[in-house]
Amino acid sequence: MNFELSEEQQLLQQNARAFVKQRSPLSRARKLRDGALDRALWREMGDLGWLSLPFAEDVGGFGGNFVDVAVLLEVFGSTLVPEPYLASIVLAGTVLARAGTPDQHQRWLSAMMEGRTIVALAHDEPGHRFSPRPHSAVAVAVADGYRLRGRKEFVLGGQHADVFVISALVGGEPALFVVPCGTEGLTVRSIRTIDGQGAAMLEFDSHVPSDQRLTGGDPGDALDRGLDAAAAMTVAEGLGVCRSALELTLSHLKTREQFGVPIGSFQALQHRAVEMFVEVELVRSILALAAARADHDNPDVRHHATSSAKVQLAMSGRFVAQQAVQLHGGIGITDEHDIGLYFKRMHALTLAFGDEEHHVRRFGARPAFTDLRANS
Amino acid sequence: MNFELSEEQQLLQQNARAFVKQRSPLSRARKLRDGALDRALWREMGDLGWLSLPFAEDVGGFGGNFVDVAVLLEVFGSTLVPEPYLASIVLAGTVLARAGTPDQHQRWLSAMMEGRTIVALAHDEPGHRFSPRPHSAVAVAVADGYRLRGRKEFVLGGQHADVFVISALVGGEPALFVVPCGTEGLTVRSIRTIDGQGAAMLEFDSHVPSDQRLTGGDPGDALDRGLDAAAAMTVAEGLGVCRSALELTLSHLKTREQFGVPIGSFQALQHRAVEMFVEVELVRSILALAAARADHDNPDVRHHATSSAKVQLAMSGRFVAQQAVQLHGGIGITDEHDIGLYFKRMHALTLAFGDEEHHVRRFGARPAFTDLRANS
Amino acid sequence: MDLSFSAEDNAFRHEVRAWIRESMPTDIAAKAEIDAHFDMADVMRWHKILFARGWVAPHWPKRFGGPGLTATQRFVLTEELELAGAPALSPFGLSMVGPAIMQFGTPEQQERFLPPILRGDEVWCQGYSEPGSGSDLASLRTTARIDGDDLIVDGQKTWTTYAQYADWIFCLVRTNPGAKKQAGISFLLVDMKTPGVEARPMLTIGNTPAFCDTFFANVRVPRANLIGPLDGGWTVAKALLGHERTLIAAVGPSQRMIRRIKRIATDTTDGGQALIDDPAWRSRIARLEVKLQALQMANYRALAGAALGHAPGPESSILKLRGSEIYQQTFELAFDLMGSHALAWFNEPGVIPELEQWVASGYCYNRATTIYGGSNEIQKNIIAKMLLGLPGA
Amino acid sequence: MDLSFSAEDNAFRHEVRAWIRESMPTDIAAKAEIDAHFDMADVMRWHKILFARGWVAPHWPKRFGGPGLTATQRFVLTEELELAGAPALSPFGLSMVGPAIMQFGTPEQQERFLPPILRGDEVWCQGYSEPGSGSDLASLRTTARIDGDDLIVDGQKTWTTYAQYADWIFCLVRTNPGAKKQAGISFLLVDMKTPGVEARPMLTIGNTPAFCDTFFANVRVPRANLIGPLDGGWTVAKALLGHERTLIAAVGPSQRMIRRIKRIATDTTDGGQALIDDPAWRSRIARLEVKLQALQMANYRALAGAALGHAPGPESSILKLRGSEIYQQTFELAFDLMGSHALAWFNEPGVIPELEQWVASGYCYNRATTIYGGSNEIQKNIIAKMLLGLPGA
Repeated sequence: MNFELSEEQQLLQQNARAFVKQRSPLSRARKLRDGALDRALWREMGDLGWLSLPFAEDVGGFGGNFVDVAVLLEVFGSTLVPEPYLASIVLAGTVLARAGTPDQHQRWLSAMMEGRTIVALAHDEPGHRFSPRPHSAVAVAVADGYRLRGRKEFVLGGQHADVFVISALVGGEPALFVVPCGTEGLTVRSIRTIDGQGAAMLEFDSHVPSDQRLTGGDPGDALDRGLDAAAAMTVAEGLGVCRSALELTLSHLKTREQFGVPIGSFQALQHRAVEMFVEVELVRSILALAAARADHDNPDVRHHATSSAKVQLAMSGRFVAQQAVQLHGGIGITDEHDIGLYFKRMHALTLAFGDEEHHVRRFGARPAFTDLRANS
Repeated sequence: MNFELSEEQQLLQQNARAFVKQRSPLSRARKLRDGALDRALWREMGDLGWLSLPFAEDVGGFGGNFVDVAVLLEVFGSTLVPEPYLASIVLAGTVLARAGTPDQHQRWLSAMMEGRTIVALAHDEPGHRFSPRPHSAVAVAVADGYRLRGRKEFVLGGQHADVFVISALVGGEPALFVVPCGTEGLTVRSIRTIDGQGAAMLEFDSHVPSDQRLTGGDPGDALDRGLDAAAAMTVAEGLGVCRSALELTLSHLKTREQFGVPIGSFQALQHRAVEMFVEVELVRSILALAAARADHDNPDVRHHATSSAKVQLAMSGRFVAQQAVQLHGGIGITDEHDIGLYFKRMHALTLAFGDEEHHVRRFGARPAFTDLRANS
Repeated sequence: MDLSFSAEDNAFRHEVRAWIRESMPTDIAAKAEIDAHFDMADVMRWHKILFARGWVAPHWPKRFGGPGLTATQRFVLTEELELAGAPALSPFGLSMVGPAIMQFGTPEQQERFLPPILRGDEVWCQGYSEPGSGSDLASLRTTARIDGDDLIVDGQKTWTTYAQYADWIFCLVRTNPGAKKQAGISFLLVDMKTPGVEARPMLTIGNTPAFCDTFFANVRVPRANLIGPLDGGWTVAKALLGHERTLIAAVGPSQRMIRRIKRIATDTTDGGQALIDDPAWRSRIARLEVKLQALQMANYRALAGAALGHAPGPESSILKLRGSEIYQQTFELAFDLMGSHALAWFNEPGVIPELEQWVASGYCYNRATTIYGGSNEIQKNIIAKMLLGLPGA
Repeated sequence: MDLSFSAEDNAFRHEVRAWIRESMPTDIAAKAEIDAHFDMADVMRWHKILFARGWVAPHWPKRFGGPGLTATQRFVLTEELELAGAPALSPFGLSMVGPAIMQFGTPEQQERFLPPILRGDEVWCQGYSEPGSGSDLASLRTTARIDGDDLIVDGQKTWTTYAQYADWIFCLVRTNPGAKKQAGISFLLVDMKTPGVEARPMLTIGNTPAFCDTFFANVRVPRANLIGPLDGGWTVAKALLGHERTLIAAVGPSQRMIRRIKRIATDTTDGGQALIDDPAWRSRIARLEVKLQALQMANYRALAGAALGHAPGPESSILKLRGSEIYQQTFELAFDLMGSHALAWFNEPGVIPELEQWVASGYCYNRATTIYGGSNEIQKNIIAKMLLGLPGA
């Protein structure tokens, strides 16, 4: 058992830290709120190999794993890098990689990994909280392909996407279709989100050619794996967010004076800061499990790891975010201060790919949860 | 609207305080753990009119209400008076009064109010958490009466009881029977409880004469009202327990020195004590509602008041008890120190007549809970 | 003990309720329905409607234009306004500087300033906090030096809510830099139109306009605008802080939120089942409603005590602490019920139901409730010392 | 990063597990099954069984009789013992005074004291805390004055767990009343059979025998029983405190409790439905299991760091804090699941299922876990200063 980063991972971490310091410090996240994507920077990430990090070499990827991705995303979280890495690379990318044929990988995954194409997964539907499966979006076979009809909500990264992967039922079973932006009958509405990173709402009634249906793997499994990977990596980004929020808070406690002393000398505030620190360490600890198991083939093992990490992030991250604002006092409530940016991103991360309640239930619904032979 | 005690209630409070100080200080509760009842003291309470306090004058009662009883029980809680007032007078007494005929009142309620007879209600059955209704105890009509069969658990005050009121199904509907101790076929097993006040487990397969079936009121309603009254008055006793636990803790914080200063000068402990204080005040506040509505005729209004008070007691009381022990440090863990007696009684009170989970569910199950017209 | 209201008070309640229903403009009522943010124009419009009815300042003595209500009637009025979701009036004139001027001002000052506050013709804001002095108010550094019949004010105030709309600001200024902390402070009224005063509005993390930084550069203010004696401002300030605390138990707003929570939970389905019919969500709502019920009883206790003329007892000190926390918890629960919808920022019509539109914003900016009005940490310090008698550190 | 154990370590784990299954006496296994309280006879019997296998002191160096396990093997051994619910050995000899004697004792002292500790022939207890000095250990008042080749000890120690069974006690005593707090303290070994030593056992609020007040009246102890130099005991004490903290993450015991919770929730029905099938109860169990899972990963991080020879990092400091809290929460949840059954005191055969019998008692006495070993408040003070660099008050 070993929790140390490999030399390659340490290098990746150093590079990523240097990158965000120079190219995407927190001020950039503030400036780009509700704004357009910087495609040049995204392509640069592609050139660095980051966009192909979690994909196998046989699909043209870097051959890394989710521990590598976690290293990167923790750094991204620390300055709230606004690029849709989680939504596009981790979520849509995993689904594409798992469900696509080699031809389809060539056609869409390669361009995505080079940073030329932004892909987003549209799976969330009204009336089904964080369900990984399609419910009312339907595709019906027609001449040369499918008629795809439905609505998708809160498609993360969707406002930047060139290409959507859309889930829909075909004959009652989940299927996945690649639908480029601009397809006739597809309406993409950009919306603002609490964290300023935005999303899209989709409505579609479109013809989709047969070769745009992903047929290289089980679509239900691909969705489940994509969402697990995304949930696990949310925890990595969340760790970065928490750590920065804690650092800002500690710095405030040490410098802000009241009654002639730094407020960090007050024991009640010290103990609060310690509680925040402990929560951050717990997130860091459980992330190790989630990153290592994010692509485990046994769904019970994978769900155990990703759901427990996501629940812990929700509990710890919210506490850290709330206390960070509280300990900042009045200035923490102002939009001008940076702590609020972390506060809101933290909440977006706890929601994304399943909130606390969803993952508590999923954790408790695993067969292993009630298998009492396991434990002794 | 008025939260002041009447002159009579103030007098009752003063008398009760003087009584417990002289006759039943905390040391008595310690001495009587798992012990026998002091019947002379109980009769003295009868002579003072306390055992007839909540009963109407037409059944020979004092004609008081549950605000009066709350005054008394808060004082009893403050020194953990071990007499089974809650179980016998409030719970069994209310059921007897509500369900009995005038003859039956004469036969059993009068003796109870004089302190000559201890009555206990046996209603709790295995496999049904805090249900007010009988489930598997059954009475079947036989010559001259009924054959009553079943088991009852955790009959509070049951180890002291001369007479039991036992709930059972007759033709699928709840019915109540008065069964004296010593009845053939009735086994009473005394058990120890965490708070040292004890209880009894009952098994019975007995003949009960017809005139011992309570036929003066609706048995289901009587049980519901009895349990509501008991739940509400638990909050009164719990307030007394909380207050004493807080007082002991504050006194410890002010006198115990570490690092050359009283530990109560440490801000983290001060804030904890403040949280305890706030919780005590919230219990005091909600008790006013529960006491005023404990005998309300509208079950939704009664359940709203008693369940909310019981839930608040469970949340606040447990917090206060736990923190009281924690702030006492090592000595708080020893049986020799008094704080542990309050800790354990507090937990027994939160369990009695429905725990937090039970009352949260009951509160949420009221029709008014989801009636959105009510509120605006 | 008696938890019911008198027949008279119940009649008054119905009168208030009916009046609100009739008098609230439809656009304000529509915003109230979904607890949307009220802008300053809404607030002042409602102020004038209340003024016309005579109910704008229920706590003012009759001789200054108050309606002469009993303590219970005042409470009932406030409660009904809160339950109806009416715009909260600005407290700075009505509840803060107004009462201070009544207590410490000269007859001339009272005549000059009180009527426009009452009518809503002049909007006030508060210049207490400074970037370097939040909880430790007495460490403030804004100075006012005497220059003939005037004072020259220099410095910066923060948390000056409504300064961007305000006609006047009441400030604590240091008039005697040599004196000890509290001793050299004066209470000064400054016309916001005076040259050198600049209010820079800020947004909250909920994206609502809320408070300002207000800068004073060589601002000339007549000495006649001092309330109380020169260097005697701390007494005025202390009297005024007492008024603030009871404003923020927020029982009414929390009750509205519970209702909104239940409506959201009724309208939100998961696989066809409404969340309110899901035991876990229903339990969470029930638990919060219980906590609010206990707080409301504590609030009633404080009211009943006040109606009997008692000084506020220990029960009132818990109102700010738990009231602010519970109000935050209502937003947190609503936020959680919304699921993905909570990601949506407000003012995006049609994305999420109207009823949910202001929840995420409110969740964010209401983090302030445990900070303003004396942070909850400061409240605990006060309770520890004043009520529990715990020794100083 | 690699979360798996090596093949060797897994093989060792299976060896340990099989050995425990074979070697644990049936009566001890029956108690373990329901996590009943082990009495001292059970503990010492198990000690001797472990000693016979060579595993009683996995952390002792080989030259003192340790088994020469790797850090990971030591961890695996501990984890398996905890998961099997084996009696926890007394730490006072094996983990506290033993290592102190190895580090600070003379060869003669090592030869005299270490073998009986290892064999379980001599039971130790700890004389640190006094009625007046808990967290503030250095304020202790028990004195030892020099009298020829002896020291004469007078005073009172509290929290002397196992003193009623102990053959020896290691004490901090004040040998130089004139010196400053920490400076005049010595570390002294006292034979419990010496005239003038009296241990008065106390019960916990869980009714378990746990610790004693131990009195010293004119107790004559040879100077040769000093560990380290006269007046140099504080150094020994500090080194020893470090060992204590890592003992109480309690991951294994908490895991056993989670399993017990699930068994109780499976066996307990309400109207025919098992509580584990009720969404609210299942959620509560799941949430607690998640928290424990995170703690276990933190524990593994600490282990992995130790295996690489790193000094304990910040991750180890959270183990005591959250470990103690989570352990308490497991008892609280079990207590709540039991409903009315939680009212029953233990040792009432047949009243409630065996599996539930020790829950209420454990819930009560485990309130101690957030107090002993340096209260959680003290831990937070330490973290605030040492790890977060927050300024002193």
